[in-house]
Amino acid sequence: MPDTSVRIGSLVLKNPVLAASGTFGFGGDYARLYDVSRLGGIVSKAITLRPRAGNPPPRLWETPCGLLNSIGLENPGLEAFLAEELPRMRELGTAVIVNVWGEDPEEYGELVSRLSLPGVDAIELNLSCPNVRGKGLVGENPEATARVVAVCRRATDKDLWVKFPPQGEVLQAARAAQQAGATAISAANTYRGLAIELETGRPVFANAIGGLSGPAIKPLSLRLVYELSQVVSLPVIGSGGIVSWQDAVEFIMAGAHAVQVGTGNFIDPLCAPKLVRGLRKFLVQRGLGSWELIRGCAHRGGISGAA
Amino acid sequence: MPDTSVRIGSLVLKNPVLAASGTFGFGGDYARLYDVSRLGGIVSKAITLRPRAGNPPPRLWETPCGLLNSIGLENPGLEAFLAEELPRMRELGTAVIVNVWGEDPEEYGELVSRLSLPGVDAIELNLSCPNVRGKGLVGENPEATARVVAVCRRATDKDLWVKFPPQGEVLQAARAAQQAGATAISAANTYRGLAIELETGRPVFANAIGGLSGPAIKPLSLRLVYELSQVVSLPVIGSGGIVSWQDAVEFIMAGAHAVQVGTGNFIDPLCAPKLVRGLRKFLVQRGLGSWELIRGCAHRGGISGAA
Amino acid sequence: MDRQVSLVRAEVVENRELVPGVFLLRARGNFSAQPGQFYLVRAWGLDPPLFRPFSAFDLSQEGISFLYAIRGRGTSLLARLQPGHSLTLLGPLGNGWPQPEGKLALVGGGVGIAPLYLAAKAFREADAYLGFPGRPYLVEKFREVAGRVWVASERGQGGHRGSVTEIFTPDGYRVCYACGPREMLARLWEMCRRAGVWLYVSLEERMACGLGACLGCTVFTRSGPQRVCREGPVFPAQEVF
Amino acid sequence: MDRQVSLVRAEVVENRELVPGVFLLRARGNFSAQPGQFYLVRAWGLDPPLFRPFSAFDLSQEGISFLYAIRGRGTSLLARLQPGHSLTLLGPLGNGWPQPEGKLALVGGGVGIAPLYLAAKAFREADAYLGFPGRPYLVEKFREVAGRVWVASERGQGGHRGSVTEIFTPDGYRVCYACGPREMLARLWEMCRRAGVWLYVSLEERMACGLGACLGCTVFTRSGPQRVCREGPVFPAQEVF
Ligand SMILES: Cc1cc2nc3c(=O)[nH]c(=O)nc-3n(C[C@H](O)[C@H](O)[C@H](O)COP(=O)(O)OP(=O)(O)OC[C@H]3O[C@@H](n4cnc5c(N)ncnc54)[C@H](O)[C@@H]3O)c2cc1C
Ligand SMILES: Cc1cc2nc3c(=O)[nH]c(=O)nc-3n(C[C@H](O)[C@H](O)[C@H](O)COP(=O)(O)OP(=O)(O)OC[C@H]3O[C@@H](n4cnc5c(N)ncnc54)[C@H](O)[C@@H]3O)c2cc1C
Ligand SMILES: Cc1cc2nc3c(=O)[nH]c(=O)nc-3n(C[C@H](O)[C@H](O)[C@H](O)COP(=O)(O)O)c2cc1C
Ligand SMILES: Cc1cc2nc3c(=O)[nH]c(=O)nc-3n(C[C@H](O)[C@H](O)[C@H](O)COP(=O)(O)O)c2cc1C
Ligand code: FES
Ligand code: FES
Repeated sequence: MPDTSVRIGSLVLKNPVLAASGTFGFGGDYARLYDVSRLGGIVSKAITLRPRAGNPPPRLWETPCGLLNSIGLENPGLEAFLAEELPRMRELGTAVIVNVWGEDPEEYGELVSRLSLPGVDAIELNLSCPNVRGKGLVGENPEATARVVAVCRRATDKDLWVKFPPQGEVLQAARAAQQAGATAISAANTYRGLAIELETGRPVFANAIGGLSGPAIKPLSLRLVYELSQVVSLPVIGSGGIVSWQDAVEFIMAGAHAVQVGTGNFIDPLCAPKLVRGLRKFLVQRGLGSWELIRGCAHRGGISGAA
Repeated sequence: MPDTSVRIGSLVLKNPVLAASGTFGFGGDYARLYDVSRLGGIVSKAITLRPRAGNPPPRLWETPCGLLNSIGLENPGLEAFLAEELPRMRELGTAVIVNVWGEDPEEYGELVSRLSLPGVDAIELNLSCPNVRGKGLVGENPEATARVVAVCRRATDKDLWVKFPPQGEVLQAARAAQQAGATAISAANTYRGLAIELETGRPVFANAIGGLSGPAIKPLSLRLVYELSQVVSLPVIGSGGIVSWQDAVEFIMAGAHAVQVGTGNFIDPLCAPKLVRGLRKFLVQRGLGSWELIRGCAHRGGISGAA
Repeated sequence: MDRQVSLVRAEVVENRELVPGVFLLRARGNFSAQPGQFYLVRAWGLDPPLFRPFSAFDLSQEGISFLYAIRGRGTSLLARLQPGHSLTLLGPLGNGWPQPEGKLALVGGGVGIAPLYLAAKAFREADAYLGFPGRPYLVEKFREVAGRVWVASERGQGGHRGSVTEIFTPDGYRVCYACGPREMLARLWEMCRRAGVWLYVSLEERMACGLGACLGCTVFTRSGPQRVCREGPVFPAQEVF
Repeated sequence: MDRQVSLVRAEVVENRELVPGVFLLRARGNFSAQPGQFYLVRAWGLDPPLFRPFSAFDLSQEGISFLYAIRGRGTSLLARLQPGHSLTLLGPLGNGWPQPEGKLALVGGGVGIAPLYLAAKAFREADAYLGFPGRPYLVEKFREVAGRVWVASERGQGGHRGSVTEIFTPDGYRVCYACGPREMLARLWEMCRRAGVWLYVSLEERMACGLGACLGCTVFTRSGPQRVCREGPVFPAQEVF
């Protein structure tokens, strides 16, 4: 039996497959379909200090092999999350990671401090939501990233995963996050994209620009994870277009410790548990006892180079 | 009859559809299939001062709705181009744009100076080839961009189109190009992407990273053109995933003066002439006399807002 | 709220064009939707990425049927399916129509009649008002299970010439369930509000997960943001207008 | 070099599985390829983006046929085609085999026999050496047009047990045309070089345009980079090895 688990900071995930923030709610919705305890963990929808109503419809637009979204951080706010959602999330039988978004470093600090509760296994700092009007993305900027991570590091003992956008000075920002005390790097959030409606000549979203996810972006995110895993020593958690176990193996070969499935859940609602099964089979068939030998092997001349 | 033409600097294109560099050779290959004089213009494969053999195979890899390439600037070199290809290109009955790539500003200068010949309608400075090992991309950097454009501006009277990569400080670099005397902004070249072969655990390309093109990237390039057309007053030429006349209209609504078809030629070898026909029909059916009323309308609240 | 949902592959038994651009698709299997609930449907690979939502039109021993109109990519791909091909279905989803209290009217415009047939079957003696842009379809099926059935169409085929809001009057009804174009629903709400009739409408929004997880299908109602796939697709009209 | 190329839609007449995973597909239309030339083929939308190259296996009054093996996405999609479905074809492409001077041997491994059948038909009296991993196929068709035909297969079905390079000897031939796995070609070249026989091989590379424009299919030869789709797919072995 291979050991499919992975360690990320103080947390041991039973397998490297996580549900990505914003695509899996708080886990309960998908628990109506399958036993979500099979997953390595679940990352919550982004939580903000106060409730947010999000952007007006439409919020979704399809592109070739991709999905643009403009949700705009709709969420019930921290209080309601703590009172109603977190207790249920803890019952799901897998790691609970809470994704948070703040207006400024202090808000991030307050969020992580109030989330320093038993049953919260890690906190993912969302420095990369493309769907809030008028805000530059913190994660594009090394100094801004360092500020937020440093405030949060002081505010909690919890593992801090820092989620980056795919553009901007991400490599430098990831290094800054590492120095400021981050536990892991999560890469990447959606890509800034646009669609225009021919009838009206207007952008389809009220905010014009939305976030692109799905298979279309896989080669881009894979490249980013490949680069990130060379510039930081922290574990990297990959996401972006992963829909098959083969995709997940590519990310691990590029250097990822774990992967997140987002749009894959929409393409096949059983995508994530299928990945769990496929990855285990892969280890068995290749005669690998764990992920060690292949993680990052693309940097080392491939599988045999690792042996 | 609507006027489908567009003016870019001193050049009037009969319609806004160009064949993109590197996907259409020097035009003659596609002339075996259809009358390429129907196109607004043809951009040549990148020409370098000396011949280049390019990268080893494989050079192509498919991704969901996308294509990774790692051609590596294979081309016969300036001399052979001038002797053999340019005379034939001139016979094709449409605008001839020569795409050039240099090792440094001086090489760019020499290339454009020696291309200052009758029958060369414009020169496209390729500051964005992702497939040359160990080079940062000039177009990601405003200062480096300004240097190359300034040298070229002194070296020729020809129209200079500057072709940017989709990442890096492109908006600032485009402004720098405008100040340094560029005629038009061409956006964008391919996106840096990666694929890994599961069997070996190695990147599929010898250079690891390749350039992603095709429908997968359309929403990203459309966003970039939308942003560029707000920060420069020069005409913007859009490319990236355009395969239908609807895609082309979106780019024009986002602010593009013209569009380039690259990977679309591979998906449907008649893609470009179909765009020409579709765009003309669109003008007729919407009762538009020219592109003026809809160009950039997405910035102005849509079609009616423009009226 | 926490009923089980299944993901199943089902075999297409029939996919018949009723009038140009409108199809009735039957698939084999054991399904159990409430009137007004829907399924996410797909029959393609990665592109387009999303499933498409369709109301359960009818259920039988043999399986389920959907009534759909060709709109774009997804519905065009569905229209190509032939008997023996397979379909992936996620559901049943959404809240469905409430249990009616008092005399019920069903008002549908075009394929908006889709979620009403199961309602007519389940809530006996309901009257049905069906509007069509062109030639009417499935009217006989409604006659078999509904109380009285009125038909309106643009050129008067099958009954009244004009729109369904011209033949419907709220008088005598306690409650009305409606599905169709937004303007039709707004017009109905005006009529029902004046007459003191409860109106419920089935809304449409693009969907990604269908399960309530992604917040892609949110509409803003008087009680705040609501998910069409979870709190809906059926909403009291006073929440929406 | 500058012959015309056409892009046509053709109707599938037959798509028959000869042995597991290997198909012969016939399409209707008026085609005119030279032996060794190929077509780019597709029967899908945007994904996968590229056409797939296949040698013209045979030409007749009725149309064209292709012999192909399932490898990945594209060939799996082709295998699903049924009579009446349509196919998009770009071609004819590539140089094709040269006119042979002197006694000719044809050597093919697996679906590598595809570009050899038209050669056998065109260049009369050529001998054919056909190797198969499993059960042989289309051997009778070769016998009808070739001189002598030898067969090798892994388990000895149809003739020799082993590989095609074990039954072929260059003695007596002036020239040899071959297509198949790279190792087979390399082995043949060793034999032909020693024996002073001219060897031409048909190479495979991924292709985007098929027309010579994209330089995606370049291989490095002794005379520099060459496009498989334009200068090839047929190259003199001494250029390649
Ligand atoms: C709960 C629910 C039940 C539905 N039941 C039925 C039904 O029984 N029969 C039926 O024919 N249709 C029904 N619809 C609408 C149906 O889902 C859309 O027509 C379909 O998704 C369009 O897919 P497409 O790929 O063909 O169109 P696309 O190519 O995606 O888009 C074409 C056009 O349709 C519009 N559109 C796309 N998706 C939706 C959507 N989800 N809702 C409304 N408009 C959309 C777009 O704005 C666009 O103008 C229902 C929708 C919902 C939300
Ligand atoms: C000029 C030419 C003529 C050919 N004629 C025939 C023929 O008559 N019959 C036949 O069965 N095949 C032929 N091939 C090979 C055929 O094109 C590939 O098998 C096919 O493109 C694979 O497509 P796929 O989508 O199924 O595989 P993919 O999913 O794209 O890839 C699956 C596997 O096939 C390999 N592969 C992919 N593309 C090619 C390629 N162009 N050449 C070689 N290997 C490739 C990949 O490395 C991968 O391991 C020919 C190739 C060329 C270049
Ligand atoms: C509908 C939707 C909502 C999302 N919401 C969030 C969010 O709240 N916080 C966050 O960090 N990322 C969010 N994301 C980004 C995903 O978590 C993921 O990083 C991204 O979609 C790329 O992965 P994918 O291609 O597998 O979807 C969202 C993505 C989608 C599609
Ligand atoms: C095979 C290939 C070769 C290319 N070669 C060049 C080149 O030589 N010079 C250049 O500026 N761009 C080159 N490009 C980029 C294209 O011109 C185009 O900008 C890009 O592919 C995006 O457009 P598309 O999605 O329509 O292909 C190449 C693209 C491809 C796919
Ligand atoms: S479609 Fe995901 S919440 Fe409704
Ligand atoms: S496939 Fe484009 S040059 Fe050969």
